[in-house]
Amino acid sequence: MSGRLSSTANVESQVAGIAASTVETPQQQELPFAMVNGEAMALQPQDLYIPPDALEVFLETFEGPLDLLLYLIKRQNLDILNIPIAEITRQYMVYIELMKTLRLELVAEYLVMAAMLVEIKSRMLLPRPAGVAEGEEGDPRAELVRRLQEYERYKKAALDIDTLPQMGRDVFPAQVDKPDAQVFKIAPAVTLHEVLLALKDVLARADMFSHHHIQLEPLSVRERMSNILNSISAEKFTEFTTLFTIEEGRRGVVVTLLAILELVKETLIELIQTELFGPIYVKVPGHVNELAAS
Amino acid sequence: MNSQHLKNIVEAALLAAGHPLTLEQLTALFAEGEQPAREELRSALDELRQDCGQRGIELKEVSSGYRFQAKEAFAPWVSRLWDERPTRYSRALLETLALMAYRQPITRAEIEDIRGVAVSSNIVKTLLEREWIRVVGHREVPGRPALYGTTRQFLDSFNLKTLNDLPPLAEIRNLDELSKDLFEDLPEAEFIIAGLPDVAEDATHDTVASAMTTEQHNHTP
Amino acid sequence: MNSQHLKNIVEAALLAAGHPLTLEQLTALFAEGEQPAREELRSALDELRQDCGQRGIELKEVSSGYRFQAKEAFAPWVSRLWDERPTRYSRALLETLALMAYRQPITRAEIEDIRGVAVSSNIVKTLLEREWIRVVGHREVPGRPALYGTTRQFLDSFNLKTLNDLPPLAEIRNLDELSKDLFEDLPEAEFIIAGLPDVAEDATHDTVASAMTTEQHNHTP
Repeated sequence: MSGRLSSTANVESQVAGIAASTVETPQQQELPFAMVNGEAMALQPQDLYIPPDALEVFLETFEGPLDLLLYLIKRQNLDILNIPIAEITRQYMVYIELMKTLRLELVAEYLVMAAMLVEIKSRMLLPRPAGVAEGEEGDPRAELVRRLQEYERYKKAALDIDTLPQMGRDVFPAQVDKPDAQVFKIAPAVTLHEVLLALKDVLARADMFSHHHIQLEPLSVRERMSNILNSISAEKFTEFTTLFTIEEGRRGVVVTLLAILELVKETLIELIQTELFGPIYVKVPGHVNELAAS
Repeated sequence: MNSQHLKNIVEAALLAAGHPLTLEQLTALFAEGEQPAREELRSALDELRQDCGQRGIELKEVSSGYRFQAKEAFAPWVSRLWDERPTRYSRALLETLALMAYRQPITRAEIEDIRGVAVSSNIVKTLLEREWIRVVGHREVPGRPALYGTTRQFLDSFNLKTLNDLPPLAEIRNLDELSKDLFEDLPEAEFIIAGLPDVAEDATHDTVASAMTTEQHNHTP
Repeated sequence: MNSQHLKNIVEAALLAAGHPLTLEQLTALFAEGEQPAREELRSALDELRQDCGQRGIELKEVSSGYRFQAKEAFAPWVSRLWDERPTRYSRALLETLALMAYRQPITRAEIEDIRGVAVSSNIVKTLLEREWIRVVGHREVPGRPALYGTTRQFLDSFNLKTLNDLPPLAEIRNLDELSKDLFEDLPEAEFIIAGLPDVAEDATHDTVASAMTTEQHNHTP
């Protein structure tokens, strides 16, 4: 930070030096022209030589042509609404000359402004045609003044923002360790309606392909199929009759039977009867030594 | 240095640091020549500890120094800050669940076949974790894919006594005509409507919104 | 719920959270049926704010909620906790940020137009990385340039609750006040007019024309 401050100071004095040569402010004249690497550079008024390093500092110090113009205006305590275009242009051109000698690629924007200043100056020189009412053509400076004011307010706003208390610079968030406690995972709520709407969509999509025409058995059968599958294993034979629950009545027995038949059809189970009229066993097909994963 | 001033600096530093500070570290906050004596620091810390009597935080000395922490007594409330917020389930998950309910026992490949797109392992994992589905067996084809079915927990979550209480397929295909009172007294529905503004940023918001629209559409004669 | 208890929970939660909390988030710390009313929460926050009077920290309401922070007055000491000095931002960055804050949504070309110089990509990148700005849309002109606006994070970082809390912009003075006498400050002008009125125009004509073109081009976003 101190580095930046002192380089700004360098430019101030350097700029003051230029000012001394152009506007003749006597009290500034004994200051060194610029400080470069800690050495005072003497002003050489003949060719206005500026060491390259100092010019870079200069270019970094001004945020473009509007900033430089504002500086020139402020330094002379001039009202922005009443800029002496000729004089400001002359001073501005001195800076441009300085820049041109060194870093042309950096100064394109400054040259555009120079052109604008010269244009304003030339328009002001033209005699106003008789008969044209005052203000009809507009003051040639108006656009420049508008831009300068516009830029100035945001330049000021930038400084204002920089003075706001800033997190990590002026204020720091206060924080304590979080307590050790269990973190709960909250599962989202779902309505049946959402599930059914999803199903409707998927059926509508599947219906578009004829080979996917989905026929659904009564849900009680599908449910029973799951339950039967879950209750039998590949390791042992389950007796057919144990799958039925008499308490469910005729209806329940029918559902179970349909479920078993459907499971057989889908080859999800095997029915085995080793002897005629012997007990029927139900088994998951496949190797007996395989464990059902679950 | 004024002891109140010292106390304030110590408090501000301990709370801003975010980790415990030793007496040395606290001393180092001050410029040479302005550094408080150990006893001054200790008594500032003592006072800060006492000030916490009626507050939500306390000052503790741990192995790496002093730190403020939320009092244990308030942990049940404070720890809710880290509860994982519910995110909406994706349309893919809901479709998978619906197919598992209506076509059980069913393998993932069969679901993919009907849906026309892959079913991610995450969806199956989420449904298993929620205990809405379970593996009821394996299909005896290469790879022995798991067969999924729904659980009692699934029925309970949706207020169903048996799967038979689900509307038959024919009604699903014409869901627009589905009697609205089927959903009227589902408490979860209210919860979702109330919670909707909070999930505005959620990626699945659209799905929810369109579901809402459809529902509202159903309700309007 | 006892108001002291509520206050303690709020304090502990705000300090443990590590980021600002809204009234909604504070309410969500409590189970259904135990949630405090808005006014209760507000008055707890008010009391907490007042309690900070003599302390090293303060309670501040920023854009994304309430937070405790070390008071600015203690920054000289607190900031020594970190070896790194806080970055000072360049004027170019601050001016770009100011234009994005006060004139949002705004394109880079519009910023360049007002500042009179190019805005480096690095500046925009830095601001995006800090999450102080974001792309809020695109202007529907050739090239579809990005429109930038500021974020909640920006307001939080600068201790602001809303954009309205930004320092007011300086007023623009009326151009009617422009000096009527165009030539009063031009001693040399008189000389030129007297001498070569027609030549003066010629000499600068080309430059002027091209400058005008460039400028008009700049003005088109």
